[in-house]
Amino acid sequence: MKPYLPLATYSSLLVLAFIKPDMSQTIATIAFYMALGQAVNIFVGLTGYVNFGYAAFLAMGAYGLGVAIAYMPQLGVWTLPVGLLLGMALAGGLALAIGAVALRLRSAYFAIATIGINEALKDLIIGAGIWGGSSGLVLGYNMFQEYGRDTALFLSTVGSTVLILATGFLAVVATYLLQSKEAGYALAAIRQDEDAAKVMGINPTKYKLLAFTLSSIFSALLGSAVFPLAATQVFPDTAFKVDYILDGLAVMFLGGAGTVTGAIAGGLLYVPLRLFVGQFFPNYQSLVTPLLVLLLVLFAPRGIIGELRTRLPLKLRDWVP
Amino acid sequence: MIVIGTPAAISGRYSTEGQYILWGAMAAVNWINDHGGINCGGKMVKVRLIYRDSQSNAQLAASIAESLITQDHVNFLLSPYGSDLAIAVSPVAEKYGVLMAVVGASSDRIFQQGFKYVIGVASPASHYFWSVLDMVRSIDPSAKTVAILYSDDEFDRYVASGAKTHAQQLGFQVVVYDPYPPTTQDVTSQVLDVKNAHPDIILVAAHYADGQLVTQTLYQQNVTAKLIALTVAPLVPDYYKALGTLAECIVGPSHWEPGVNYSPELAKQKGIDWFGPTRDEFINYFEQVAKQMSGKTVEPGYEAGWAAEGVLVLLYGVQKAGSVDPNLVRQALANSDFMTFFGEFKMNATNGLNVAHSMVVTQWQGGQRVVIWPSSAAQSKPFYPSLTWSQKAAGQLCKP
Amino acid sequence: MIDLIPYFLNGLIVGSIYGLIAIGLSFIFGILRIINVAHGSFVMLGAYTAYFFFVLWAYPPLLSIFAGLFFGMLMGLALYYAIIKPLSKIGELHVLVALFALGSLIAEIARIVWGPDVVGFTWNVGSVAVSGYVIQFSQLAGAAAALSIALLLQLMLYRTNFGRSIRAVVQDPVGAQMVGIDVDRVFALSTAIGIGLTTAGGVLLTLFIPVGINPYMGDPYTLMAFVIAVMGGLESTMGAYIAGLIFGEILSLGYPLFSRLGFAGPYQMSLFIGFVILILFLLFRPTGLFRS
Amino acid sequence: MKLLVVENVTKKFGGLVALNGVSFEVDRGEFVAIVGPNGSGKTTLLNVINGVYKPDGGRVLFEGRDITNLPAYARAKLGMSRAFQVPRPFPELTVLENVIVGAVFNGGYDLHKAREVAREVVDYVGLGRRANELAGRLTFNELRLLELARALAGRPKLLMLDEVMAGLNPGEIDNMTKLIRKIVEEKGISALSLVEHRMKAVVQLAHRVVVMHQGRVIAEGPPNIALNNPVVVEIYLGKPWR
Amino acid sequence: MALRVEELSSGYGKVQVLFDISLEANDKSITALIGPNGAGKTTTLLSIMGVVKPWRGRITFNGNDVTYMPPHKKVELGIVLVPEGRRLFPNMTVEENLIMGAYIKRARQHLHDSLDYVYTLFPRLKERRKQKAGTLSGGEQQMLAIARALMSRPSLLLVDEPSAGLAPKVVSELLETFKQIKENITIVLVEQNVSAALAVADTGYVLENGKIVLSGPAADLLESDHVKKAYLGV
Ligand SMILES: Nc1ncnc2c1ncn2[C@@H]1O[C@H](COP(=O)(O)OP(=O)(O)OP(=O)(O)O)[C@@H](O)[C@H]1O
Ligand SMILES: Nc1ncnc2c1ncn2[C@@H]1O[C@H](COP(=O)(O)OP(=O)(O)OP(=O)(O)O)[C@@H](O)[C@H]1O
Ligand SMILES: CC(C)C[C@H](N)C(=O)O
Ligand SMILES: [Mg+2]
Ligand SMILES: [Mg+2]
Repeated sequence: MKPYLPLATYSSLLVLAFIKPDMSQTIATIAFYMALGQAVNIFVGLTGYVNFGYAAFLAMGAYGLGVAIAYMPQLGVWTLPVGLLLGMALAGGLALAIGAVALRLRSAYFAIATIGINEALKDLIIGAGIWGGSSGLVLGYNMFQEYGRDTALFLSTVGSTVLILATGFLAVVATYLLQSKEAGYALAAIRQDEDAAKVMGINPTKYKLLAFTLSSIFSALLGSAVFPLAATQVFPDTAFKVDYILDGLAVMFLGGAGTVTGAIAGGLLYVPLRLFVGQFFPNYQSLVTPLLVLLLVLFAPRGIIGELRTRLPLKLRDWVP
Repeated sequence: MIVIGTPAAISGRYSTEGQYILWGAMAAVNWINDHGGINCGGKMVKVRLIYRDSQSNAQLAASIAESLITQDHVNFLLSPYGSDLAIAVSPVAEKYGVLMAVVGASSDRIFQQGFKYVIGVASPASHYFWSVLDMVRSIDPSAKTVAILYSDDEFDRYVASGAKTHAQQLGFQVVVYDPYPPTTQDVTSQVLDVKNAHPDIILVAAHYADGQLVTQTLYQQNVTAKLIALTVAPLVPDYYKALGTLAECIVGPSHWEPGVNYSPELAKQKGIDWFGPTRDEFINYFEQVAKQMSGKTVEPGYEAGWAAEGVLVLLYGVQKAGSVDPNLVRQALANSDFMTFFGEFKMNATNGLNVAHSMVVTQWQGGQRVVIWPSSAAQSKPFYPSLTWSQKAAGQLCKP
Repeated sequence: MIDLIPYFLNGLIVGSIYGLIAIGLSFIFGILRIINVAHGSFVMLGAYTAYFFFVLWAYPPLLSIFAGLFFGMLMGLALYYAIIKPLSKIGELHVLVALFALGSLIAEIARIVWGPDVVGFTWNVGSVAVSGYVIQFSQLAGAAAALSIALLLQLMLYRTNFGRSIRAVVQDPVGAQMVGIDVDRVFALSTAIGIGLTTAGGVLLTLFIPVGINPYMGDPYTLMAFVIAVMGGLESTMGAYIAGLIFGEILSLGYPLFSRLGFAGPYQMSLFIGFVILILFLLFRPTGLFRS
Repeated sequence: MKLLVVENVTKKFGGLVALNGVSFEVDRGEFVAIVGPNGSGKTTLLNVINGVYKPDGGRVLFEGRDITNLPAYARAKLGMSRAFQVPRPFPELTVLENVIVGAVFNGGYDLHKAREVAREVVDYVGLGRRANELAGRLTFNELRLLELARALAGRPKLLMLDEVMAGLNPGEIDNMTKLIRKIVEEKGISALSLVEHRMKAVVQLAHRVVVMHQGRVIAEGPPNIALNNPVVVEIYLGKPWR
Repeated sequence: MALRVEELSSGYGKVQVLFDISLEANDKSITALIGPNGAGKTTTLLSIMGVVKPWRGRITFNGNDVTYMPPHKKVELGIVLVPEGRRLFPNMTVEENLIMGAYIKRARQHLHDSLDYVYTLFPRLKERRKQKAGTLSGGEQQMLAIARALMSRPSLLLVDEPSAGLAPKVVSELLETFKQIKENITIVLVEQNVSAALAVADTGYVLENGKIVLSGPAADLLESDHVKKAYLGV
């Protein structure tokens, strides 16, 4: 596979965001859905498991940075890198912990387990009142104090857009590395026949865990970018909102599950589609995502890029990974 | 042309209240335009309101606000209904330096972030039950215990904690202080806690649906008290329709009632400016807008008045500053004291809150919601202590 | 010292409805091996059925339960033929994702058709006070109806020919075909029954939620049904019913407990315990409480 | 040192004793066939050896190392390969890719080397022409060959053939027999085989036969001798072998 | 003529497996269908049974057109298949499996007679009637599969590779049983064990690459060069 097309897309969006700052908001939105699709694809597309509790990892990223900003004011500007790392560590750690045990389950059980974990974490945060409990973290004041008003506002606008684009970019690189190494073969084998893969010397849990953890870490970055950084707030009800997985699946299936370019094509179509419906049929906007996912799964499970790839000659297929 | 944008919550959880908010704002804009617009530095300028549905969704509200600013280049923002939505939108206003009037939302936290471009036009959530407690204190010195139930959301948390502190200051003992999740469908456990404690007063910090649920459950479990008060729910006309005579005696604090009388004369008496429509003009304009938008005849409630107040405050600021520059407008507002049909406006320059606003207490009496406190504004006397549930179920009315 | 008896009684009454709601989920899983992640939306449709029958024709939920069952079964049939059957050939992932999307879609359509407002009604047929807890006769009847439905279902599975054919299909669908069982029909009818039970559960649920019927009310019930069904053993319908009672107690007794322990969100802490139980069961005892 | 030593292995299913103190050994380069009537415990034994089941008693030693508690994939890494009775290829990978998976994860080759090895093995079993075909499109017979190639690419020291003759007709059995003999002889691999009651193949392939009955080994030795043991004839074959 | 298959084509998805196959099975006879792996023998049986939908052609049973009839209807008509892999209900006991075999109405009335009949055919099953089917050995499972099929009182029995996985001694016993069964029931037998199959069969068909290449009385086929070379390894 050749990752140049997707990498070039993210890079040019970054350039565009700087040349045309008034479009940066739109670019951030599109990039968010692309990167979301990318992160979801790394796990769902490559392993065939669904993580309905996906939002928990966005939330870990959100809380990682949020907690740093809210509770470590002495770090000043350093709350940003520390918070990002903290978010990734929380998400990665959670993924490892859940994955090591739950990835042995059949996919239907796994799906329930992840929904349960998402809910359990949310309930724990609210119920035990940790990290702000149900009040969430409202960070505007702290950010002004720690970064200075102008820097805070800059990070919140441009900074978050850059972080989202970088996440998408890194996710492509990661998928590329994953696919072109042994892990790519292992994951393909596991997806098709897990028992046979086992006797061939593949440890399925290890590779599923790898994909799961990677996907989670990218989700954490997205969570950090969107909630504490851009919105300057983290609330349990929004950060743990189950619906994100539906958006991610919509983008992934629209473009093509298991492909890298798919999430990009998916994001480029999904956002305008939602905007269009929101503009002209506002009452019907919330129908778009579920309806789209349902129709895609029923009638075009391969998605745009998936279909395109089956039609391309082998040589070109490598360029549209 | 002055453009005000709002990510209105016209569908979803807050749709009922959100629509009143929108229509109230529209009524104010229509009145201004019918009266020639706003005098901005000597020029009469018309006003336009742009709204987009945020579906009662906080994140969507924030991103709509962002696009109202970057795409539609609005001059001002009006917050959507609901504190959770408003608090999500406030950083957007701040990031882009666009002045936002907060209406239909009053969580104290909105005003504690040190934001320069967010201003509040009514009392903060923590004050909601103050007047109710003050009232009880003054009519029944023997009342001792208070039970507080609250929906665990941005608004009601502050209502509850404000009520708790104030109650303790007044010498009440708070015997129950229980949260329930905002979207819950069963509050039996919480109500059983209240029943256990036999309080004199029950205060419920709620929105509409959950408020009705708590009322029903109090009735089902036969939990009586000398006074039962709820935020939001009893102020919605549907509350009485749904509960019938069970709603009798129920008390609700309100920002504004059509029965409250602020007038140009009163302003003159106080020696301050009067701005915008009179009460009757507003009711008129509102009913027209509501009819046009929904085909129904709707009487404006406090949300509608509040929203109109938001628009009027911004425009008063423009008129006074002679400019639409947000910094100048804010400064102008910080130095003003004026009155509208909604009441008086005087801004705390640090947190942007209106300090001149006061709330009234209403009670359902014989199928009518009447103002019972403060006595200066009262349409009727408080009915106290309340009838029991079985008396109400039998059709007795709380007519003093 | 607080008196826990009222909370306990409340847990039993509410728990029986939770049980009924979870039965539909385990029934479908036991037979088709599909986890109906759209479950809650059908609960919601059941609740609206009860609501409209009550406000339009004053039918109490105990009567509209038949309507709920009927509508649910029709929808179950449609669900089977439109989604489950075609997608099972492609794979489990696709069925799961499609159902998940469907759940959301049903809720959104309900919002467009019935509006976003919360509605409700009260069917008042008197009550009796038992040591500090007032039991509504309507709720007692609801709980009794739930128990009867659970028992009837069990009888159906083990005493009727259709029940036997279901069990055969579960063990080997091809083998079942070979003895003359119309497997497709068994799958379709089982989906219909499963969804029918779920909507019927939604109908009875309205006896417990005087206000609270709204398009998005289903989601928490999906989650609760997962916990309950897994605790009871995903394939055991009677297990689900009993686990429903237990779950009702966890929520009902958990509240006063956690609230007195000073937790910020006693209700969420009880739910948290529920989900911890879910995860523990999935990992260590996926067959549930009642099977070795 | 013996390659594989099975020591006194016992396996129970509830009340049923499927293996009852089974012991035997496999030398390097030796082809051992396990035969016996239905239900005598052959499949169970193979499953204990490759780690699908843990025995209730006894040990399994591979190259002198106790592997009784090792999981299946770890055994594969040590050099035990299993060819499935019902071939289970990865249908959406090509023949070559299927074999590469074997070479990487079982054989421990790096990805580059694995490609070469895979190519070689695919040619070796006679699937060269079909190397770039999706495995899902192969015929049953070809799948068996793929199964063998995949196992071979894993550089096995011990090849476990689980009824690889099942469902092949006499002509195909002959070809398969030749291929397996070639593998054992040329590559010096040991083989442990369940030959699915095909006595002709057993006789042609096996150096030694282990006969099981009711969870025990009841006879052991060169095919012609073991298969003519009167007890074996009585309980298993029905009539003497030749 | 109990069963007549005319120009049957069939396959999976887009892949055609059978190409215009025609064959017949006489009343109370054994018809053997032999051929190499992947030739389409199983597909032929599955298409006759209706588990795989025929693409073209005609299948008649006792004169009725049953081409597109679903499997459960065919069982009611008296056609039954003992599939590859046996397909028992593993968590039910031997006897419960047999009772399920008599699921259809017509058979349920004769449940007790049928049980007696299969227990005399396979005494081994009577010994194990309380055992779970999943724990039976391969040979016992095969017996149970055949017995369960007989419970539906078929007049046409389709059997797919009954000898697969059976010890040599059991195979010869089983084939003897078929001769017994044939007295009442028409049998179509798919077998790898060509010599044994042709030895008990009356008629035989050779299927290669989805086409019938040879057919005739079983004894003649046993003698034919093609069969000898390709299937008997002589
Ligand atoms: N998972 C299990 N649970 C219970 N009993 C089992 C299980 N697996 C095998 N058995 C029993 O153990 C005994 C040995 O079975 P095994 O499959 O090893 O026999 P086999 O020698 O391979 O027979 P065949 O030649 O028929 O395949 C049989 O009686 C079988 O019924
Ligand atoms: N479910 C299926 N999907 C796609 N192709 C199939 C399927 N089942 C069988 N085939 C293909 O159809 C062809 C004929 O298969 P079939 O099972 O009928 O052969 P057979 O003669 O019974 O062989 P065997 O002796 O191995 O049982 C083979 O090429 C096989 O790969
Ligand atoms: C009184 C209400 C209009 C307040 C509003 N519900 C809020 O969330 O702040
Ligand atoms: Mg075996
Ligand atoms: Mg076959």
